[in-house]
Amino acid sequence: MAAIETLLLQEALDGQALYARFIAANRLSGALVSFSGRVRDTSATGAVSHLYLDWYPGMTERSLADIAAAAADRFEVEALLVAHRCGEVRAGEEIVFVAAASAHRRAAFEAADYLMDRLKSEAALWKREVGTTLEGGGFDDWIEPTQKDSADLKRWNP
Amino acid sequence: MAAIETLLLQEALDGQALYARFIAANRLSGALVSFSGRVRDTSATGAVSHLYLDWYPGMTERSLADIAAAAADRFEVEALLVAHRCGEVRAGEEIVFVAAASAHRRAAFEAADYLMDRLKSEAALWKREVGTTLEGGGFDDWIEPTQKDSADLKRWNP
Amino acid sequence: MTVDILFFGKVADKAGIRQLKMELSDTGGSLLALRDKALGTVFAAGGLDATQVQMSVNQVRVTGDMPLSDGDEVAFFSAFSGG
Amino acid sequence: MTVDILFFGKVADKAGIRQLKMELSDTGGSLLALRDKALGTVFAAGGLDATQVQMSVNQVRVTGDMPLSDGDEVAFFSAFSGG
Repeated sequence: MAAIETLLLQEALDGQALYARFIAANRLSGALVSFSGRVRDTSATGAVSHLYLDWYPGMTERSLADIAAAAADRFEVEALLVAHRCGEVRAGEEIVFVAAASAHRRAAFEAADYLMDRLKSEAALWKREVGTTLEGGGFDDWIEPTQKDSADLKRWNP
Repeated sequence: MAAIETLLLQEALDGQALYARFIAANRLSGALVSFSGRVRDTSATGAVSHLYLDWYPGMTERSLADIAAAAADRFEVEALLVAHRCGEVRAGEEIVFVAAASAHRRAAFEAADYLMDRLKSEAALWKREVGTTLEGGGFDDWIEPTQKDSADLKRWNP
Repeated sequence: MTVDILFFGKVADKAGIRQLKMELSDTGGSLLALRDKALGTVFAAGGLDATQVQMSVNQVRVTGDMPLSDGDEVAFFSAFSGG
Repeated sequence: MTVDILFFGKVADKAGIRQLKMELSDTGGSLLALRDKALGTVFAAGGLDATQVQMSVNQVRVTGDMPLSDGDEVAFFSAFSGG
């Protein structure tokens, strides 16, 4: 049985603190992989000031837990941690952190990679990107999953 | 140009401190992947007390730098960190830490994965596993790369 | 006999509303009928059509039709985008 | 005209030695001749053969033969295993 923790955070996500906690809790695992995702200050549209992640209280938490449980079923992992922001996330802040501990390095890599691909398209979150274009106008766009996100997801269910 | 740091450490490797440093140095990167490898206290042979990693001063450091440079050439990364222990590494201690920062999550995952596969078979290190068998006898065996290690490496040069 | 209706993401934005209560009797108790009624009224102003609207009932995603019961929580939303 | 010879990993273990100086003239100045001479003497006791021994010259891996020069640093070692 893998130890699974999932967190939906309305306040700052501190990947460094989560990493420290995860590594301390898994001192017997041979391999530990982590991923941290941060809001970049530029996008194809212009300078990004923040993202807003709409969420569905209850359903969003459950979607994170379901994705983590599927990863634990699929890969030989000893522990998984998934933390995702919701609400307003400013440029430069962390938006997502995942970590996987395993006896085997390949399983740890694959579990973290799989978690990220599924979170991107299957976590119950809706992302809006807010900022200023090169021409100085404001933008505020809903982000839909891209073809790349969909292709990434298909790698796991060919 | 990616920022590359490689470390060959005769003393304790502190993955948590390296992670903190790497994340602080790459606050503009969108994606950060890390791998931490630890000496497990059991192996197929028995209870492991420690590994001893023989190394070739100069050549070992250069092999780490060459592997990191190849990863930076191959993947779109903004920074790479590779830290590897040498000498005696006790069960429970960290033996290797790698981290990759990129604008793209796939590149960060692949760079870390690639670094680990190459370090396993191409870092100028020689690993001896020391411990006690189930029957109570001592063992002290040189570890050679396995067929799996060789297959892992071939994934990158099919 | 009412259902609670919630809107999320682009759908909430376009609809200009996040929450609504509707009488089940108005839609014959079917999820798709409820959706089409909502599209015809709330969504029409935002220019959303059915292909852009995903659904859940009591926080479980549903792709086809299903009968609704008193007190069900129905949500309409756009495609997820996390990570 | 001498070369410095270093041994690492299982090869050092089997040879029972980590360092050695040899006269180049003893081996005709060729890397493989040096290796075979070393195998015939130092390695023989440990039961190592040429297929188990990898080589470097001045810290660069070499797989075939090459001429050696005065002061070269030659190393013999087993397959790497890191990570």
